[in-house]
Amino acid sequence: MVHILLFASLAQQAGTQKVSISVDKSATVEEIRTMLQTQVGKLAGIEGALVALNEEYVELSDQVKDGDTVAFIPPVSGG
Amino acid sequence: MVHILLFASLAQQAGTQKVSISVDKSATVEEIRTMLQTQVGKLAGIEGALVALNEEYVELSDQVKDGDTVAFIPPVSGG
Amino acid sequence: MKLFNISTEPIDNQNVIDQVIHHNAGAVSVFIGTVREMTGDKQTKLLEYEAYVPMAEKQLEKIGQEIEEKWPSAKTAITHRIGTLQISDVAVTIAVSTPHRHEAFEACRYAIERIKEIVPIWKKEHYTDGEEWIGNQKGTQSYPSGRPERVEK
Amino acid sequence: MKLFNISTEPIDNQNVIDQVIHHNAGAVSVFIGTVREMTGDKQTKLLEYEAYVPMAEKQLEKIGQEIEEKWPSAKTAITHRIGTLQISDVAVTIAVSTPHRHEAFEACRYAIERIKEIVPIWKKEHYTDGEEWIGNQKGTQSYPSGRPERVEK
Repeated sequence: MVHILLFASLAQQAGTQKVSISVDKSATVEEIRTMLQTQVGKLAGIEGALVALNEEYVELSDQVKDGDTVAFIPPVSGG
Repeated sequence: MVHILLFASLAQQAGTQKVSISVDKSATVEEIRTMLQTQVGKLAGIEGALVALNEEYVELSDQVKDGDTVAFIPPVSGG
Repeated sequence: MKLFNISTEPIDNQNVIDQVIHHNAGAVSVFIGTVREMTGDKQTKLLEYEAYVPMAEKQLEKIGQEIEEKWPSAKTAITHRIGTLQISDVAVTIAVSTPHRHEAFEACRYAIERIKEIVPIWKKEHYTDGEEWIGNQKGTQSYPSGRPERVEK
Repeated sequence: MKLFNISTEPIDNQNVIDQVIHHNAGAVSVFIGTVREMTGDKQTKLLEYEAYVPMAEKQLEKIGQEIEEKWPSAKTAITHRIGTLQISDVAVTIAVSTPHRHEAFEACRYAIERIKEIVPIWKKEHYTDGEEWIGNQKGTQSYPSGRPERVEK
């Protein structure tokens, strides 16, 4: 399983903060993003979100493997 | 009487923070400065001090009258 | 107490300050972000902050490291509150100490700018006439390259 | 408590901060000056601060007015301690609130610079190898024109 975390407007649209997806083989971050939206529906703004893999920012082309946590980070607004 | 206030190194040299001087007629700040040193001795650095008359910065040429407070303000070092 | 902290409790500014005071600090610059009522003609009733807590604390720590690289004698502590905040509540407190004042101001300013760039915390404004998740206070609408400027892996 | 205060008591930073927090403040910049042990190769044992108290409070108030003229929505509070201070004791706390952060930093920085120019407070350093009244931290040895730059009657 790959654990997906959603925040702010993305979590609001999905109706949840956590989604699990089973991946047979390794997938890219970008593929996970597509699979996520197949499962929970189209998420407006997710293309503008950064992606963190196990709490570190990564690129869309990075590989995700079983047990990983993928977080979609919409533009931040702390402070 | 004119009340004179000294601070920091000036007070240390004079051995006092307060000096009173009787002035017969009106005098300038500069004249007060000279009279002060006649009374307590030469004060190194007093030429570099600002002067406040009744708690406001003034010029050496400003007039001092009976009852006024003249403070000699060496370069400040607060903060 | 942690130097870099995401907290659901009200922030005690002095606790944050105490963590950076030491015998060779001569200056402490503190930044406190509070909940403001009016933004333009919008009136805020309350705010909600949400964070990706473990990653947010890591990113705050990263900001502390960046500051130490730029200003080697600086010491930094940051606490950001999450949850529901009322008008005038403290959302974030940053304290940076240095031997001299110029570095303290610069480093503290750097910290708040970096928080708004790389720390996964989000603010939802509850206005008197609606609510909205606020994104990207640095002014760009999204990160076209897939990552914000200066974010590093 | 007074907004502009010379005090013989230890400074409570939060008291100074509380005086500038209000519903339309979004940012508070705080500057805390503490007693540093080492200056170059000189080791400080303790400091003594002396002030011309009534005038110093008036001058602090003047700095607050200057800030309001330059940053109209700013609110300022300043407390400076006098007497004998030990290493790490707080000598001065400045808090400035504004709606947005850039103005808060600028105004707070302005305040500390002005304190070092126009407020009649003097510091005597007690080093491990002697003592000395410190004058004019702004770097000029005296005021040749009879008044410091930008001091106004």
